[in-house]
Amino acid sequence: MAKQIFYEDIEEGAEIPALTKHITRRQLVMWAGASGDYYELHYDKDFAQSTGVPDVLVHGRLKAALLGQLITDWIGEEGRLTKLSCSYRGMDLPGEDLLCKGKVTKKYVKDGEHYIECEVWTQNPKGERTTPGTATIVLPSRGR
Amino acid sequence: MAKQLYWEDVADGSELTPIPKIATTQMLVKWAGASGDLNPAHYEDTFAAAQGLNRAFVQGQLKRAWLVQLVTTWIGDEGTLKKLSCQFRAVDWPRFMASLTDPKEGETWWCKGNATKKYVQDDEHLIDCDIWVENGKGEKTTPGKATVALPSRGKS
Amino acid sequence: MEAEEVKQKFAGMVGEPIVNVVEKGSIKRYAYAVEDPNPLYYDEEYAARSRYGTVIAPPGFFGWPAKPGPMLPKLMLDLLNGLKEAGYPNLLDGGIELEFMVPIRAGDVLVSSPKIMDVNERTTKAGTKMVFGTIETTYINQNGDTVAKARQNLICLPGA
Amino acid sequence: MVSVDELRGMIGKEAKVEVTQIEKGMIKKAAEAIGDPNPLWQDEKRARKTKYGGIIAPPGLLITAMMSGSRPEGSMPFQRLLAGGGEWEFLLPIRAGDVITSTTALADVYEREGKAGKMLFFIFETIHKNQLDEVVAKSRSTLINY
Repeated sequence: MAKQIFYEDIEEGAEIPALTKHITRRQLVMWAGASGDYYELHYDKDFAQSTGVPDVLVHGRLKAALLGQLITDWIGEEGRLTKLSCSYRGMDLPGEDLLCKGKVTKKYVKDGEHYIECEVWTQNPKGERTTPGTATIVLPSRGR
Repeated sequence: MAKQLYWEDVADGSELTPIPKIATTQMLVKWAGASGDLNPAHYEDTFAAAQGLNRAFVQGQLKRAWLVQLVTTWIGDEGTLKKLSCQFRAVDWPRFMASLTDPKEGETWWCKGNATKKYVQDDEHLIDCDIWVENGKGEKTTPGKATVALPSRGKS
Repeated sequence: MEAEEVKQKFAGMVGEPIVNVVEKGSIKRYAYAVEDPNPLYYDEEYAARSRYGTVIAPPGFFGWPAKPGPMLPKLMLDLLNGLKEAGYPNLLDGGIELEFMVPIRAGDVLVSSPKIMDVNERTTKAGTKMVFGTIETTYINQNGDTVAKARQNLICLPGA
Repeated sequence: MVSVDELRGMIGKEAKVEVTQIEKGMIKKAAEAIGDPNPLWQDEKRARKTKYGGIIAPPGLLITAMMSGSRPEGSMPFQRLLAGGGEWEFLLPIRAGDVITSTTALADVYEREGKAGKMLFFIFETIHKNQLDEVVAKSRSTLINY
């Protein structure tokens, strides 16, 4: 586990350490098994192509979960992810590197809690943001 | 559940109630994803083709589980499956996803069986059966045997 | 390594025992994947009224996932590698035989121990050499009862 | 075809209640499917030393296990369906042994003109409560019907 970060360490505009994922077909099958989402679009190439896409697609919710990991890896055990939202804009294919990234947009104290807001996204090898979203986290403060 | 089957109801040669199965790519992925047996030969066509097996094929263990269902459904809650064996003689491929609802002809598999022997041993009322999975062409791709214990009307 | 040496080395060898907790969720996933609607596997109230008194696993479930490694138990991999070296790289599934002694209930803790029972080189009438092997896995529950045994038969053929 | 007004009449009506028993195997499967090695989700010994006192579920479990976003019977007029996005609010940690009741209702429906013609946006909202009746999470998901 990385060392604990504190509210005071974070500046607006700071980048979240990127997380690189190489999504395989095997991982899509594992996700299907864990999530119970057995839509054929995500493992049956013939079916996927019949719907007009080039190959099977990475599940939108898997990408949301990867953004969850991006945050929990960064905030450490004392940090808390309170909100994550994202929209599934672009399709991602297995076999490609998927980059999970984020940036701090705002920091504030509310009801005694130290909040950080970030924009987060997944990025395909062409540099396009396929799953843009936002995350809200609570970090420990050195002041306490 | 269906009504309970008793030892006395079964004769040599009695048929086990057949069960139809339609193997789809979805069924294979459910098995792979849920079991954690992630051999790509069962969901990646190119991988299976490289092994000379044309395209992703049905897991042998899944067919074995179908046979277990055939037997346990037939014997009901009060029956006990004692022993089951099967051999994977031929490969089965899931049906093509031509449509989401209807199987093409010959794309339904049947799990079937026959009672071959009735006997009482150590106070248990036993039945031996031949069981098998049959493809749409009527070929037995997965033959096997099972031994079950059934309740007897003689004792209650 | 010759086939006889493989036999000397592997016959009787015991693999690492694997512990599995039988969870309701994995019983459900198993039955769902088989498309077996038997309420003994899904319906807690129904199962409570049955002679088992609780949700049970379908026979053949054992401690799903049955395969601890990415593909095969390590003992089997070691044996297959040995046979490959001995000139028998092509594996055929010789079938499986299961014996059920005690029902598996949700919440059971199963310890499975694989053992290589036998490795034998034989020559067919047509003059082809083959190796037959059997791995037997015994499943024992938290009460010390042997709940099931699974015998997996392997047939290994020489390379082209 | 159902009109948007008719669909709007379904807003707030409870569509589906789902009960999920959280088990260690489920948490492990979710973490493995994400490829997330964080010891908080898998390493009981290590997790015991944290403020949580034991393993908890990764945020991704809520994204997998509780498939919030069920569709009301016969209400989707078009054939194609697309997941548009999701939003998850994490209020309390989820642990093995918890029994989570997820109640999903339609929160909004609206129509938009897209490249492919008319598109209907369905927003579903789910409240996840644990066995102590505490709200552990809320989620929203967008489904696009076109």
